Amino acid sequence: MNLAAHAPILAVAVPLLGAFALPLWAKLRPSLRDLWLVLVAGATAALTVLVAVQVYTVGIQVYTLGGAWPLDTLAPGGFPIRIVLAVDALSAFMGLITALVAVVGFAYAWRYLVEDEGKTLALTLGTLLWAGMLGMAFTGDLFNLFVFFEVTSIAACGLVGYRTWASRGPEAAFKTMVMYTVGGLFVLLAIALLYGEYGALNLAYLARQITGSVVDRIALALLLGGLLMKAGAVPLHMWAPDAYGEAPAQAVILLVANTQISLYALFRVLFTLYGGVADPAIGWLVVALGTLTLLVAALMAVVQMDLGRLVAFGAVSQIGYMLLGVGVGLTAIAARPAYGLVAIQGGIFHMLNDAVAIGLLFLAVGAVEKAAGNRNLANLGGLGHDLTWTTGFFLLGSLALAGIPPLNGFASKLMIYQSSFLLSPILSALAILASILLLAVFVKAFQGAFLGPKLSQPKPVPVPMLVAMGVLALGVLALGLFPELVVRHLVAPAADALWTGRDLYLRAVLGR
Amino acid sequence: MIGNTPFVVCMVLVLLGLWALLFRRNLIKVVIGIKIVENGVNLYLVATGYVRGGIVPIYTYAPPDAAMVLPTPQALTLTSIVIGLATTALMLAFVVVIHRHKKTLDGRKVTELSG
Amino acid sequence: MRRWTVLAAFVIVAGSLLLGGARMRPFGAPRHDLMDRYFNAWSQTEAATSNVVTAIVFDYRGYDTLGEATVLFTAVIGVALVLRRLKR
Amino acid sequence: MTLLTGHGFWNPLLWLAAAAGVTLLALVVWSRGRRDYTRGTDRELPFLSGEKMEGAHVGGGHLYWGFVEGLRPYVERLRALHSGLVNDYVGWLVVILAVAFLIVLVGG
Amino acid sequence: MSVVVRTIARILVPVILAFGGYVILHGHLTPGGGFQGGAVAASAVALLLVAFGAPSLKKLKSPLSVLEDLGGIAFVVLAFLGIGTTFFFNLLAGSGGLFGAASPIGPNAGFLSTGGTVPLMNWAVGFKVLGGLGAVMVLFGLFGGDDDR
Repeated sequence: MNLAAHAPILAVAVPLLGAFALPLWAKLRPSLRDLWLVLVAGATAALTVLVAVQVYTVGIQVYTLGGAWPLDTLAPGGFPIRIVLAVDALSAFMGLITALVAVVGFAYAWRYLVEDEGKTLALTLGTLLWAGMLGMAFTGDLFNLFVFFEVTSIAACGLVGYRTWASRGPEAAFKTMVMYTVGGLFVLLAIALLYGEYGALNLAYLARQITGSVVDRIALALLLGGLLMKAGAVPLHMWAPDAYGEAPAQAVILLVANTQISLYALFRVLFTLYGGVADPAIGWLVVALGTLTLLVAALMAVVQMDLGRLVAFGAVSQIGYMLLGVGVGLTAIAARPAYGLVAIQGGIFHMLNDAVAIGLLFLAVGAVEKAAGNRNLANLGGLGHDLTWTTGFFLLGSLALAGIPPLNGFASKLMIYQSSFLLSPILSALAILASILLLAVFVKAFQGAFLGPKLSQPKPVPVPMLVAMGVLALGVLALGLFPELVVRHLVAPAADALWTGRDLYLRAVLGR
Repeated sequence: MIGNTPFVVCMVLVLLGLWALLFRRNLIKVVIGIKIVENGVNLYLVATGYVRGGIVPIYTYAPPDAAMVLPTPQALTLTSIVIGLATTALMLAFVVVIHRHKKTLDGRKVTELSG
Repeated sequence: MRRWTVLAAFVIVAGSLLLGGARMRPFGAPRHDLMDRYFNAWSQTEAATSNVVTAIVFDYRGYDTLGEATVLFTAVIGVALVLRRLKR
Repeated sequence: MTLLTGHGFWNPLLWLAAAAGVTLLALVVWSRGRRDYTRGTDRELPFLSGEKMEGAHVGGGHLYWGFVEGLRPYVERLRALHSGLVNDYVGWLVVILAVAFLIVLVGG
Repeated sequence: MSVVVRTIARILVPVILAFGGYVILHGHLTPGGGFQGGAVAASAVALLLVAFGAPSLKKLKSPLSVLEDLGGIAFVVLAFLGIGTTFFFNLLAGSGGLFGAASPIGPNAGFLSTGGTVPLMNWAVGFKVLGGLGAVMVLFGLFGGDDDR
């Protein structure tokens, strides 16, 4: 068995198998469960890295499920019949983000979750969410995308409803679930429309067939609605602050990665599926929603008094930067490829930066909640006296998110500012304004929670949680100090995959 | 001549469910609205596979030389029905817990998370 | 949120969806059915299964079924998590 | 090491060097300041509106009072949109779908 | 529930389970399959729930969820069997062993021993659906009761 050839499917199947077996191990013994989880998480992360290495060095990885050999994508007659996994640089990049986030999340959850409060179930759901995200990132089949979309939806909502002892958790979970399900149904309706028209479900094959008829356009609008909803673009973001605020911290960073995977699916639809019949008006819609997301979420964050909800609105506003970057790219790339590419690179680079920085912030908020017992900014204060490390991590994360040089948010935001300036200077100005608002927000949160005289004696933060935050903090510093290396080796190929890589993608799957 | 009336009817079903989602405040009715949308979508999906005069795509005791309908939409619908079942179960679980905490199913009273 | 905004949006969505249904190919006459004809012709040979739908569900598109089984598993775990007994 | 960003470039090490220079300058200026600050006296206490208070803390909610007050009409409108009503959430999805339909069917 | 309901439930449950088993067993030949058969079998749990009440089924909860776990694991393992060629490759189809007989081409009377891994996967999914749906129903039934929640 050639491990490298099978790596894409193993990266999805191993966590699925791990999640199925996890409750059984827990029934035997919790320590066995932890050991199993470490094994599964390690194997999955290693496989994801292996896939990424293969993709970045060799090229697009194609895997036919149930075929006579992995590259057996086409039936006699030249059309794909089986489900195909197609991993290009962007998919591999997203896979790396999920792997980083999930491993850090599990390390954090080790001491963050309490055994009596359903730790086993939460860990299982976390593993399933991870597997679902990988499945969404790696698949080359439209219906399969929907199936894994639903896996992530249900796992995410289960995690949001973790705190059943308060009424807020189930409420947030119900609202999130309704939104996810309705969005998923619109995606399914779009898939049904496309299937009815072209009798195919393979992304690459559909991309070749699509003519841009009225039905295709309606399907595009439905896909846009469903995927933008799951990505949390304003005004479809309403579920996001609820869910981020109420989910346990290690789940929130998975939820953030989940929104990014949805963005990935949106970009895949816009660039690969509909790339042949591209419509600049759609680019403008994405740009408009991105700008709206930036401003509204940042403004809403200013007035929040709940620390978790405040950071959650910050996380929503970051989605706006990604949408803005890629939307500018979508609008400009046909006329000005150089600038369009920089914009897309900025948007994609910001995904990584956002996952690291906002993840650090959410983990710090979770540590604060565990240590101080509440999250209300009116009651918090002076935590910096005792929680030295957490304070540092929170400061680092908030500065990075606000785009203070030389931390990691700055480089990607600079790329987005400069390329959107070309489209319209107003966009740049609004994006910078939102960044300033975010800085104000985090100054408020930092001052409120960590500075000032000591109000109470917080419990110490367990070491594994600090280590998990430390890893992300190192990521913030490393990405900030060496942005060029990351952009050149990881981000630029991923951005190329969207535009110039479209033909390569189609040829890798269809063989012509 | 029925043309594609069945497709339009499935869309009407989707819209009916959407109406319930938009204007019914009871949480259970919201869930029912989602189920109606879902059934409309599933019906649409399975309707795309129909071939005029086709029989069910199973060879066991099939009449010889009969045209068969397209099998893929049936498989996809099966998958999406199970997915719908799973989402409904989870949503109803949330509704049950919300009801335990709030003693109400009125969506207007379940707005602790706002602003 | 204003009721009239929602109503107007609903009317637009309704019109578009009905238009989409109306502009589909005629019911019962699929235009592209290469993939499905392949399944009908070859499932007995390749999957040794007389029921073509089952052949698709468990062989050609078995990965979807794995995802679907995962969805069910996830929902059961989710329900168990939400309705669990709390020791406090 | 230099990231080209379309119009310009970004090099964190250059920036760090510049920042170190500025910090050095600031330290030099600071070291030439007054030296009569002493710990343990009134000077350490927070000073709020001319009142001396023990254990006073300017909480997060007190920051940007004027700023938020100035923006209140907008913020209140935004908060009203986050009604927490699940029907409204779906309503926004329908609105965005309607916009997308208009764009793809009419605008395109 | 009344004695009549309980008695009839006792009689019907084996019948329902057997019918579910039949639907699963013939999934690769006739309409039906793992999901449908599993759902039919799970309706037996629903009947028990109605007839005897949730508290008496409390001891079923753990076996049902274990059954679901095992069904899921079996399904993935069956998919893993083909990894020598590709994941989900139907290794047993036409191999001559269990379920390995080649299916006749064209309309036929149906032979049970065809299908390769498909019937096995049907069973795995059937148990999984039975366990999953049963566990969900029992969980809902137990929620808010006197002795458990």
